[in-house]
Amino acid sequence: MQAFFQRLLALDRRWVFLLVLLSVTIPIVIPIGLPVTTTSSTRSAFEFIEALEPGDIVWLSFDYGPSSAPENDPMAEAFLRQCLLKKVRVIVSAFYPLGGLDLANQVVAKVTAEYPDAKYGVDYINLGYKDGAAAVMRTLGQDITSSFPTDVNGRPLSEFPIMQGIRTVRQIDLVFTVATGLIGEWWITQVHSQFGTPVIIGPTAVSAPKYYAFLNSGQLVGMLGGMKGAAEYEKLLAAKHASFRKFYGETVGFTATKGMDGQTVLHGVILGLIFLGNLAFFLTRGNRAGGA
Amino acid sequence: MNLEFGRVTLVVLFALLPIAGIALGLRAPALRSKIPLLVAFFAGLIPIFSMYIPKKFLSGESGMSPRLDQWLIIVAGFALLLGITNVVSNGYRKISRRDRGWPYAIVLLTGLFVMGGFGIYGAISGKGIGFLPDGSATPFRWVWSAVFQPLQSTIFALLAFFMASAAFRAFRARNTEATILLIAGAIVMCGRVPLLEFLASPFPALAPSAAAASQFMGRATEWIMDIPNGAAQSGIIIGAALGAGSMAIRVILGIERGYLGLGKGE
Amino acid sequence: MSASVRLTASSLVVLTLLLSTVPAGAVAPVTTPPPPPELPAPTAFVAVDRPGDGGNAILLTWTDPAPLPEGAMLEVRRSEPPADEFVELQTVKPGVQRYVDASAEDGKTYRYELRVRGAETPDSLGIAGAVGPALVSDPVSPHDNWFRPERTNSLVASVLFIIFILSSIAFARSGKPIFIRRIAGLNAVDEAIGRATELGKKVLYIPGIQSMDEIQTIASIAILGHVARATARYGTDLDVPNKDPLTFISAREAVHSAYLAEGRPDLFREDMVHYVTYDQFAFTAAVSAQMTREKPAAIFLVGYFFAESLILAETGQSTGAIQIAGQADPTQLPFFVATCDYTLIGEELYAASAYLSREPVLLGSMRGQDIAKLVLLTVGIVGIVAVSLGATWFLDLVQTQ
Amino acid sequence: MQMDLIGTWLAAFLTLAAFSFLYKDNPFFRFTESLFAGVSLGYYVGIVLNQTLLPNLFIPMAQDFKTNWDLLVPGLLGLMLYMRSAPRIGWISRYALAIYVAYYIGVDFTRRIHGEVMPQIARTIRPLQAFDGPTLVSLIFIVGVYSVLIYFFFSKEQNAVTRPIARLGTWFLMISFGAAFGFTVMGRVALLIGRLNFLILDWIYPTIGR
Repeated sequence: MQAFFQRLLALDRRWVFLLVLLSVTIPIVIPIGLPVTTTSSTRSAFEFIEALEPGDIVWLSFDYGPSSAPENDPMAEAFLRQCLLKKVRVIVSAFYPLGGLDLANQVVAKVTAEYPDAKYGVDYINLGYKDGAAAVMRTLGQDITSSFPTDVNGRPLSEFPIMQGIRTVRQIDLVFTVATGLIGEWWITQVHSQFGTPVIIGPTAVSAPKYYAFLNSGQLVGMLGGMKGAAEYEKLLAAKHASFRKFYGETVGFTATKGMDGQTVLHGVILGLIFLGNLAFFLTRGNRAGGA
Repeated sequence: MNLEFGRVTLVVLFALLPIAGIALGLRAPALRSKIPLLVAFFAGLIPIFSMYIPKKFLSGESGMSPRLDQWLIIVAGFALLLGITNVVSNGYRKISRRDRGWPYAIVLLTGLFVMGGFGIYGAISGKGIGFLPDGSATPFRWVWSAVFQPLQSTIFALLAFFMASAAFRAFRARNTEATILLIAGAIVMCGRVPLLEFLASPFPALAPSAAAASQFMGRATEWIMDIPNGAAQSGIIIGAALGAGSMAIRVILGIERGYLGLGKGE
Repeated sequence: MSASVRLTASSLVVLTLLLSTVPAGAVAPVTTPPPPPELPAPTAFVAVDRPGDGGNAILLTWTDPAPLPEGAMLEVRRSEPPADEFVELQTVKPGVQRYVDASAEDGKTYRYELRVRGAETPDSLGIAGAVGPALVSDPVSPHDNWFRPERTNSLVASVLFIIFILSSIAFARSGKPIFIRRIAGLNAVDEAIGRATELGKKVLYIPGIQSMDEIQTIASIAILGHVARATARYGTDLDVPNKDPLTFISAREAVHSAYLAEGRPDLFREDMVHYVTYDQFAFTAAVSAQMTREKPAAIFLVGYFFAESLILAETGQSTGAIQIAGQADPTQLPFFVATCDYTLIGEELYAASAYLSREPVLLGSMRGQDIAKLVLLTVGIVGIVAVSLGATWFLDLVQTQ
Repeated sequence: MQMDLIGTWLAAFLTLAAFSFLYKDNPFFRFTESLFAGVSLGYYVGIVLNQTLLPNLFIPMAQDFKTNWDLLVPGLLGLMLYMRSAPRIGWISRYALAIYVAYYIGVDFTRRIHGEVMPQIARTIRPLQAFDGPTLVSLIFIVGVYSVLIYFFFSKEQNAVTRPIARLGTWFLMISFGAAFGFTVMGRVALLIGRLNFLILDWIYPTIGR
C-alpha cells in the first residue's frame, strides 16, 4: 500500500492528461444525462418564451466568439429551435467582432436545416455583423434600417416580408443576447432601459454573477448562466415538448447537457485526484520524515 | 495646413527637438542619452496634465494627448517589422548553416511569407483581408480559419490538461497556507457544478439534501469570490498601483532608464 | 406673441373638454370660461459656462417656484444670434433645478429662457399646456476650462504621492541607510542562476507578453538587467524570447548594456534576445517547445502574462527547472503560485529592482511607497470611523470621478 | 465546398498535432509549432498593415494632408526605430522608444492613482455600526484588504504586531488564489470541449458518415 501511494505521488502527469481527455470525450460520444436542477432565472426565461404567440417577433444576437462557443452555442440553438417550433419570427444579428458572424451563420444554418418549413425572409432573417455595438443599439430605437440597411447577403431589408411594419426595436417582443463580454450588458443598459424591449441574456459562467443585479432589479426577464444554464434550458424544453424530448435524447450533435456531463465528471476527477494526492501525502509522511 | 497650438507643440517637442538632439548627439556623445530623457519627460507630463486640464488644445478630441496616442499606435505598428527582420535573419542563418532542426525554419519562413503575402496583397489590392463581396473568403481569411484559428484554440485548450495536473500537484496540505489554498479551491470547484447531485444520484433518498448542499456550495462560492477573494485582490491592486506609480515617477524623471539600455540610475 | 396665441387655443380646448366631460345634470350656467390662474415663475435663473469641462456646454440652474401645479414642467428655450427667436430645447421635471445644454458651441453667444408649462392634460381647473411668465438669462458663451474641480481629490493624492517618493529619494541620497525586509523570491534569483551555471545550462527569461506601454514590462526589463549582469559575471548562457517587438528592442538594449557594464561584451550574442511571434498562443507553443527541448536550468516568468501563464509554468515545471515568476496584476497569480518555486506577488515585482541592486534611489522610492500605504491605511480607518458615525460626506473625499 | 473539406482536414491534422505535445515533443508537433509561429506572424503583418497603418497613417494623409500633415512625425519616429541595427547610430532609436514608454507611463500613473488606489480604498470605507451579518461581512472585507496591504510593507522589519497581521494577509491571498484557480477550471474545460466537438462532430462523424 505504501508503495502504491509513493508511486501515486510521483505519478507521471500524462496519466492525468489521459483522465482529463476521457472524462470530457466520453460524455460527447455517449451521453450520461446527469441530473440537472433548474434554477429560477432559467425557468423565467423559458416561461417568457413559451408564452409568445405565433407571429410574434424576437431578436437573437450573437455577441460571443469561438472561445466560448461550447457554452454559448447550445443556448442560441435551443432558443432558435423553440422559436421556429412555435412559429415565432426571429431576427438574427452579430455584434462580437472576432468571429461572432461565423457562429451566427453556422448556428442558423444548422438549426434551420432541422425545420424545412421555416422560410428565410419570412420566418427568420440574418442581418449580419455590425461594428460598434453600443452606438448601433442606440440607433435601433429610431430606425433599424439606419444601421442594418441590408441583410447579411446585401439584399435590402424592405424586400423581406418579415421586416414589413418593423421599424424600431420597440416593436420587438424580446431580445435574446448570447454574450461573453460587455455587449450583453449594453442590451440591458442601452436597449431595455431606453426602449423598454424585454431582454433575456445567455452569458458565460464567468460573467454570469454580475447579471444577478439586473435580474433582481427587473431589467432582465431571465438568464441562462453558462453551460449549466443552457443544460437547464434543454431539460425544460424536453419536459415541455415531445419533439424536443426526442431530439435532445437522440442527437449526436453537441448539447449543453453533454457538456455539463463532461464538466461535472472532470471537476469530480480533479477533486478526486486532489483527495488521493493528499491521502498519499499524509500516509507517506512518516517515511519521508524518516528518510530525511 | 492645420497649425493649431497643440499640434505645433507636439511637432516641436517630438520631431524638432529629437532632430536637434540627433544633430548634437553626432558631435557630443554625452547628449545621446540626455536629450532622449528630456523628450521622455515632456511625453510623460502630457497625459498627466491632460487628466486635470480639460483645455481643448490638450485634452480635446484632437488635442495633444489624444493625438500623441494616435501617433504612438502608428509607431508601434512600425515596430513589428523589426521583429520580423529578426525572425527572418535567425531563420535564414539556421537554414544556411544547416543547424539542428533547420527544415522547421523553412516551414516557419514559408508560413510567414505566404500569410504575410496574402495580407500585403489585401492591403494593396484594396480587397482587404475578410470576405469578398460575393461572400467567399479571401486567401488570408481562409488560412486564418483553417490554420490560425484552430491552432490558437487548441493551444488555449491545453489549459484544461495543465489545470488538472497543476491542481493535483499543488493542492496539497503541506502547511497552513497550502491547506487554505486547497480548501478554498475545493469549495469553489464543488460550487461550480452539480457534483454533489451527481454523487447522490444512485441514492434517491439523498437527492433533496444533495441538491440543498449543492446550492449552499454555490452560494459559498459566490461569497468567497466576493468577500475574501475580492479583499485580497483589492489589497494586491492597491500595493501594485503604488509600486507602478513610483516606477512611473522614476521613469518620467529619468531616474529609471534601464529600458533604454542606459544602465541604472546615478 | 406666440404664447398668447397658444393660450387662446388651449382655452378653447378646455372649454370643449369641460362641456363634453361634465355630466349633464351638473352643468352650471357657464357663460365665460374662468380666467386661468397665473402660473408662478422660477427664481434665481442663471446660465453659465459649465465649469471644469472641455467646452461646448452651458449649465443652467434655477430655483423651482413653490407650489407648482400638478404635472407642471419647466421649459428651457434658447436663442442664438443672429436670430433672436427662442427655440425649445427641453422640458425638465420639477425638482431637478438644473440643465446642461451640451449642444452649445464654443464661441457662440446664447440667451436662455425658462418658464413653467402647465400639465398637458387638463388639471382640476381644466387648464392644459398653459405657460407662465418667462425668465431670460444674460448672454453667455461656452468655453474650455483650465481645471476639473471634481478631480481635486485625485490631484491632491497624486501630488502627495510624488512628494512622498521624491522626499524619500532625497532622504536615501543623503546617505541614510534604508532597511528592506527579506523577499524570498528575490533571494532565489542568485540561487537559480548559480544552479544554471553549475549545470552548464541556460537561463530562460520571459518578460511577459505585453508591450512597453505596460509598467510591469518596464519593471521586468529592470529585473532582466540584473539577471543579465549575473549571467555575464558567471558566463552562463541567457535566452530571452519575445512576443512584443518593442519589448524585444528594449530587452536587447538592457541585456547588451548589462554585459558591457560587467566588462564581458565578448559573451554577448545578438541572438540571446530574439523575437518569436506576435500571437499569444503561437508564442506560447514555441516557447514551451523550446523549454522541453533545451531544458533550461532556471526559468524567469516576470511581467504581464495572460492565460498562457499556466501553459508556460507547467511545462517549465515538468522540465525540472527552478522557476521564478512575478506579476503585479492578480489574475494569473494563482497559476504561478501553484506551479513555480517562487512567485513575486503584486508590489513585490516593483520592489525587485531596488532589492537586487540596493541602489539608494530605488530603496528610497520603496520607502516612499510605504509612507503612502501608511497614509492610505490611516485615511481608510478614519473614514470607517467617520461613516460609522454618520459622516457619509467623508466618502466623497475619496471617491473619484 | 472542396476548400471547406480541405480546411476541415487541415485543421483536424493541426489540432491533433498540437495535442500530441501533451504526450511528448515530436516531429508533427514541431512542424505545427513552426508553421503556427510563421503563419501567426504573417497574420499580424496583414492585421497591422490593414488595420493600423492603412487607416491611421496612409489613408488620412492621402485623403486630407492639410489636417493630418503631422502624421509624418510618427512615420519618422517609426523609421528611427530601425536605426537600432545601424552600427554607429543605434542610439537614435532611443528617441522613439523613450517617447513611447514615457507617454504610456504617464497615462498609467494617473490611471493607477485615480482609477485604482482611490476607488479601492473607497470600497473599504464601509459603516460598522451594527452587530449583524452584513456588518461582519464588511469587517471581513476591510480586514482582508488592510492585512494584505500590511503584508506589502517592505521598509520595516515585521514586529510582534505586524507579523501576525501580515500572516493573516497571506491567508487572504491563499484563499483568493485557491478560489480563483477553482473558478477558472470550468471555462478552460469549455475550451477543450470546443476542440473535441470540432474533432468528433465536424471531422470524424462526417468522415465515417454518422
